[in-house]
Amino acid sequence: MAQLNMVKALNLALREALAEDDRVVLLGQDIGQDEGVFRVTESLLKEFGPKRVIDTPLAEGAIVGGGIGLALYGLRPVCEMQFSGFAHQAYHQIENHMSRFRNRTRGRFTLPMVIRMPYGGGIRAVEHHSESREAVYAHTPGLYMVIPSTPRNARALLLESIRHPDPVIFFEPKAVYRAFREDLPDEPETMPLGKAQVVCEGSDLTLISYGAMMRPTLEAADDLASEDGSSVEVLDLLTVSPIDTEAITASIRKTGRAVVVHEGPRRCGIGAEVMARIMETSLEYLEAPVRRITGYDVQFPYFAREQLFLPGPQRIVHAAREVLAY
Amino acid sequence: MAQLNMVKALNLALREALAEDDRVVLLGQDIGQDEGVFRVTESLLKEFGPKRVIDTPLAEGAIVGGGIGLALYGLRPVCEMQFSGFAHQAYHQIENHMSRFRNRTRGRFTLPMVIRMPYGGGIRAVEHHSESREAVYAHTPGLYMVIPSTPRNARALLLESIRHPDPVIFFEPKAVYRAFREDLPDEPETMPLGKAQVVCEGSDLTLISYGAMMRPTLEAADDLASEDGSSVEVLDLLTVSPIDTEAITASIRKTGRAVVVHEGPRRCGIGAEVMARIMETSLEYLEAPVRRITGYDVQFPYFAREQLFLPGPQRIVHAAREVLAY
Amino acid sequence: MPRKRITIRPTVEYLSILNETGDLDEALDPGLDADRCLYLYRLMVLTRRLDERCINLQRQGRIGTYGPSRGEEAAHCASAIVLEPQDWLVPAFRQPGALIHRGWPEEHAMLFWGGFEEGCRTPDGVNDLPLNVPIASQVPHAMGIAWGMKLRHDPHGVIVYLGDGATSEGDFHEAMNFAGVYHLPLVVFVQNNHWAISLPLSAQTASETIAQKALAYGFSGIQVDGNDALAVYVATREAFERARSGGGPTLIEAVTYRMSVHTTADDPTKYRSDDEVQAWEKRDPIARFERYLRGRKLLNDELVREIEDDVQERVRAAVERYEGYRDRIDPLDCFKYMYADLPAELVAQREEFRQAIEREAR
Amino acid sequence: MPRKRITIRPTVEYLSILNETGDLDEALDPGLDADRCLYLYRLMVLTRRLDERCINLQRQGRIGTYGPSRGEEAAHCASAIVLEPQDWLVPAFRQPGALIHRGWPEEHAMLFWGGFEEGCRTPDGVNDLPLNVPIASQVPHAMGIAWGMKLRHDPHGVIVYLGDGATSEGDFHEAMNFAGVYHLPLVVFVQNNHWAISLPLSAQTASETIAQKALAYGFSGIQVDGNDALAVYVATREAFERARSGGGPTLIEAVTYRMSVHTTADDPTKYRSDDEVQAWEKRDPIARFERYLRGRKLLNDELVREIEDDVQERVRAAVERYEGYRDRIDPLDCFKYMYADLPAELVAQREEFRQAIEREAR
Ligand SMILES: Cc1ncc(C[n+]2csc(CCOP(=O)(O)OP(=O)(O)O)c2C)c(N)n1
Ligand SMILES: Cc1ncc(C[n+]2csc(CCOP(=O)(O)OP(=O)(O)O)c2C)c(N)n1
Ligand SMILES: [Mg+2]
Ligand SMILES: [Mg+2]
Repeated sequence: MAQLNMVKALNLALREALAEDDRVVLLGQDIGQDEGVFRVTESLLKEFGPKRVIDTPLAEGAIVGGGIGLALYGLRPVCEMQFSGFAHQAYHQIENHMSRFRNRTRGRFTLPMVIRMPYGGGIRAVEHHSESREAVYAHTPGLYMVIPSTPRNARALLLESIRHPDPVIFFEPKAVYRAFREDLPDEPETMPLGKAQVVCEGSDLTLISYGAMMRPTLEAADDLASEDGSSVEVLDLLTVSPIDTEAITASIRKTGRAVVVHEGPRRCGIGAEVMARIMETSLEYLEAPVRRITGYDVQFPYFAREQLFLPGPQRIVHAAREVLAY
Repeated sequence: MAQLNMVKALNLALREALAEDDRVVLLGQDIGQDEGVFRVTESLLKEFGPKRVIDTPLAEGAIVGGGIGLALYGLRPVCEMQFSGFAHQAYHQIENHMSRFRNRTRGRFTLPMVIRMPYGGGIRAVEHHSESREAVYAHTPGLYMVIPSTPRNARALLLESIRHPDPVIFFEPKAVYRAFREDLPDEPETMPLGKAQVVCEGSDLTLISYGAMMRPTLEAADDLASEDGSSVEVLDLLTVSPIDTEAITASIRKTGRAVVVHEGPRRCGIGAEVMARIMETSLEYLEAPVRRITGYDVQFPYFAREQLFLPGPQRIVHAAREVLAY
Repeated sequence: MPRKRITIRPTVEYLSILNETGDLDEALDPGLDADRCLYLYRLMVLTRRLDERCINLQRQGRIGTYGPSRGEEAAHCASAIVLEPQDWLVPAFRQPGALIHRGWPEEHAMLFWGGFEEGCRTPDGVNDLPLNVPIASQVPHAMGIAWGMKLRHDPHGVIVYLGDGATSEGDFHEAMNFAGVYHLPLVVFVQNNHWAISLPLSAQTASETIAQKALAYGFSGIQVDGNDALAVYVATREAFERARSGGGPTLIEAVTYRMSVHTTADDPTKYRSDDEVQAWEKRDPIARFERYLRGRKLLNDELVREIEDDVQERVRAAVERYEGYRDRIDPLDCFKYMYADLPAELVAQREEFRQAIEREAR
Repeated sequence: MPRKRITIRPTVEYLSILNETGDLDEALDPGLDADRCLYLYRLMVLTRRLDERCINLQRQGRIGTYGPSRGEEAAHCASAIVLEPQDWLVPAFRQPGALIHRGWPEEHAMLFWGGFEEGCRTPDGVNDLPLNVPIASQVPHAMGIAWGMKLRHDPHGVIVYLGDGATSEGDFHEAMNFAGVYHLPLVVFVQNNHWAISLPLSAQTASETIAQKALAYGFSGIQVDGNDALAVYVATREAFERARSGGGPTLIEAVTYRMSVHTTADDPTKYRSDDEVQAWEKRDPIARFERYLRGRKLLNDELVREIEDDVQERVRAAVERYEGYRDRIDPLDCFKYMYADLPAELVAQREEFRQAIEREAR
């Protein structure tokens, strides 16, 4: 057992993946000598050498497109985008190619590859460094879209993603990177992709979230329990494409009430999809309209204005109370 | 009054825009001498010359990024992406820049520009020529996402989009390009962005769609009326970002039942957003869960398999009957 | 602290071996043996006949829009025959002969342009990627494969084909730059056919040659007469020798001409003159190579007839195999190859689709 | 039908005028008058002092991560002073002096790095774009502005700044190519400071110079000593003369050095040696220009002191104005500038946000 923060946990998963499979290679800007701008790749160049941990020139399209070629050749690339806002430079490679090779070659070529990228607000970063666009990748057929929320599930999901036979977009909530530590088992541990986790059980209301928003969501659940005596169930989606409909349905049929929380924009976001699924599977079980607490459909503000912008526990509690009182 | 198909109607709107405002310039691949691969820009080079109708090299990023520069300089560029699947090469320019200039410069610079692109399936096209990714642009704050469905609204919405002070993504349903003609008034006509249209009124059920899917949707409405005697209201969203919540709410509160139809992927699609809004505004009015008939969350098949894949009237009728019988 | 002209180390060359009348520059003759020559000739003729047949199939509505390769046979066939099986080949969409040489069934192009994903199913054991539609986006894939070779000390190379228009895309640039930095065994082969749909090369780039674009990435470029099978062969062979021996990437610009329409949906009379097309007809790469082979007495009327007959039979058989295809597809196939394990929500969607199809078939 | 070397028409040059000790190559002296020289010197000193102050503010938590420009003052200041007000300037994010010269308030960089959109609000009447974070993505914008000038027969030019690392991005390539094709009045100014965060130039591209990348687009490139204010000035002036007179684009590579951290979040000791940094300290552009000015008797200790005092006062006043900012912002501003007319659904979201803020303030 080691107490690790998320950066160290991700580093551990990468080290484990590099050690267990010599086809695994890491590509990205400043991941080698500099050990990553967040130090996620700390000491990996030293341990595995420049053929496994590769500093690339400044071109996201070529990192992803080249990664596709490496995977076609038989390797298992793990590409880093320095920030999720710069993955847009590689969007055509992700959408038009990374998501499609298995299907269009009728299974002849597959792409066991991962694109890691830090996402989300709250760390006083400059423009383009705070966005959350998981819904775009969730809308793209052929990808897995994974977002851990704690050091332990980050390590387990990253290792699983690297072992996975199909391409995975792996968002790292940078607001959680160094926020807290968690006990991690010494042995490599994985968690299945596509499965949500009930983080705490309850019977009055379900809070559904993922990634960095799990912290305010859990805080809200605590407040609702301690201040209102409400029994709140909290669901961590962990993978937002595919979405674990079964887990959502099971919870909603028990509680009849829900609030979905994410920091990305609202329109066509993950919240909308979760609400649509609840509508499709469990309308009769609903005691109140499901609410969503999300980023607004505006540009993420520069950081002087970000703290108020980001959904916090109070906003979640308020919505939950309205739903409970409905 | 002239009877025009959608290609001619779009051509008319472009001609009107070029004629009324000399800041309007068209940019794109093969739009000049070749008059557009679908002939949407027919005769415009001849009429307005090579400083207004500009053939560009093969680089979508530079067409959009250069368009941004032209707009900053004071012109009103109308960029064409030859197919919506190739707008992905310009996604970083759209997401990171086109959507943001007004906000980040606190209103000092604005981008009155339009990106036109043919989208959607059904015309036996090769790979990457049949997708519908409107939800991605709808998820992006700062854009308008407009999709006409008939020659008349195509002309009116395109002219309005070009006059509009903010950036517009304008999807053209190529399956409708030459599918039918409609009477168009001789005088330039516009329609407001962001407003849905009740195409036919009814009281039992609302069908909600837009773009190329309006045709099967209207067919389904006819079948439901003639075969089942159902009174079906049909709503054409026309703009999918922002979405006309008021129109949706008004209709759903009347009918209590709805089916949403689109050809793009389901997960985090426009259907999910419409369902979420119905949940938020009108849950108590619902007599049945809203259903969605959409493209599945797989890659759009090559055209030998596309006809069965695309939502057709039968699939809509079937869902509507289930909703009505609920 | 002067003002001085900078000299650039890598070079840009021009190469031509067979002139328009089929005469040889003997000093540059690669000395291809008779079998190899006839194999190449046969491959080019097969490519031409298949191309003609596909245009026909499109006119009859038996395939969809089709992009012909007429006039570009020497460029893509004479380069592809340089490869060993362990080398990789990454096409754009105008290299049908190259793929056939590599082991693809003759009908692959019919399948692709006929709307079947099966046209993109690389045969087992063949190291090729399938046709690629988004312009230039295959170049990074090829770069990545070459990168894999480099990382694995695999002494082979990769060839990637693209058009003149494709050199304008960011993907071309980024992949070229990586290839230079990592010194990859990559041969970037531009079929400069002078047109990108309606855009002439002169409006595509202000650079005098495409070959010189290599200088931006620190490696060498060569411009070859792309209708000269021998020059194409020699330049590609040299580039592969360089690649396989650790000498890094090469950019080859094959100057050729799109003798036909861009695709069957295109009307080139809108943007180019008949004169230009006719001038290039005279430089037809197959006719030129035939003249040369006749000069070397490797070819005569009888052998030409025999080759034509053989080729026609292969085309006929390919069409027959293609026609048998439609019956073998299942609309649910669009779910079949999406993921190694189909996620639950897609299992549900597939079932929804299955039921819809069943209902709608009634 | 030969094999021959191709000669490329456009040229690549190298230019240096003031050497490291401040000595002048008289033949190349642009003959800047005293006022101009002292203005430029003062601008560079102001830029340096503001930079130092910003690092300080960051350490105190009064601004966020900050990207210094230390060592690159000659490159961006001596080029910017060439522009007329009607010319446009498009920065990356390491050109604070250029923006101040153009009329931006001294505190603009504090605002930007302090987390205020107001730092991107170009002053009225100034033809500059604000700082740009996604690498190279501003180059197409600058190209588009130059395109507008060309279409409107506007006899001015555009300068766009970018880093050495930025030349690897597709956006750089696509914009360069358009600039060549349309023969635009664009000056592409690369501040080659040898590093892109931790990546040295040698690992960024295999080309020997960045200047030679212009050859891929059919226009000329020039490499200048970027720590030599006079060479930068001359090269930029020539490029603008060309641009304004219809001569098309120019690529300028200014060879300089990032003397400080990449940003305050960066630790360069992880990837580069002190020796390298110290070697470049000796080539400090401000010290070199100062030596030259002293040599010309335009500067003495007293004047230097006076300039320092003036500059310090401007820095102090800028910080004061910046500090006053925080009180003037409203969290609802994030809705205010989104659209000319806020759509109904955003009006509703703004109201939702307003209520949340109110509740949460209680
Ligand atoms: C990214 C992208 N943009 C646009 C298109 C549409 N398109 C198909 S072929 C073509 C021209 C390609 O020209 P070139 O690269 O010279 O190849 P050629 O067709 O001459 O073989 C265009 C613009 C596309 N397929 N992909
Ligand atoms: C598209 C994109 N990718 C990555 C980054 C992260 N990043 C910020 S600065 C930088 C290095 C830039 O190097 P260079 O262009 O040489 O400019 P310099 O910092 O040296 O001025 C990187 C990788 C970014 N801002 N944008
Ligand atoms: Mg071409
Ligand atoms: Mg740099």
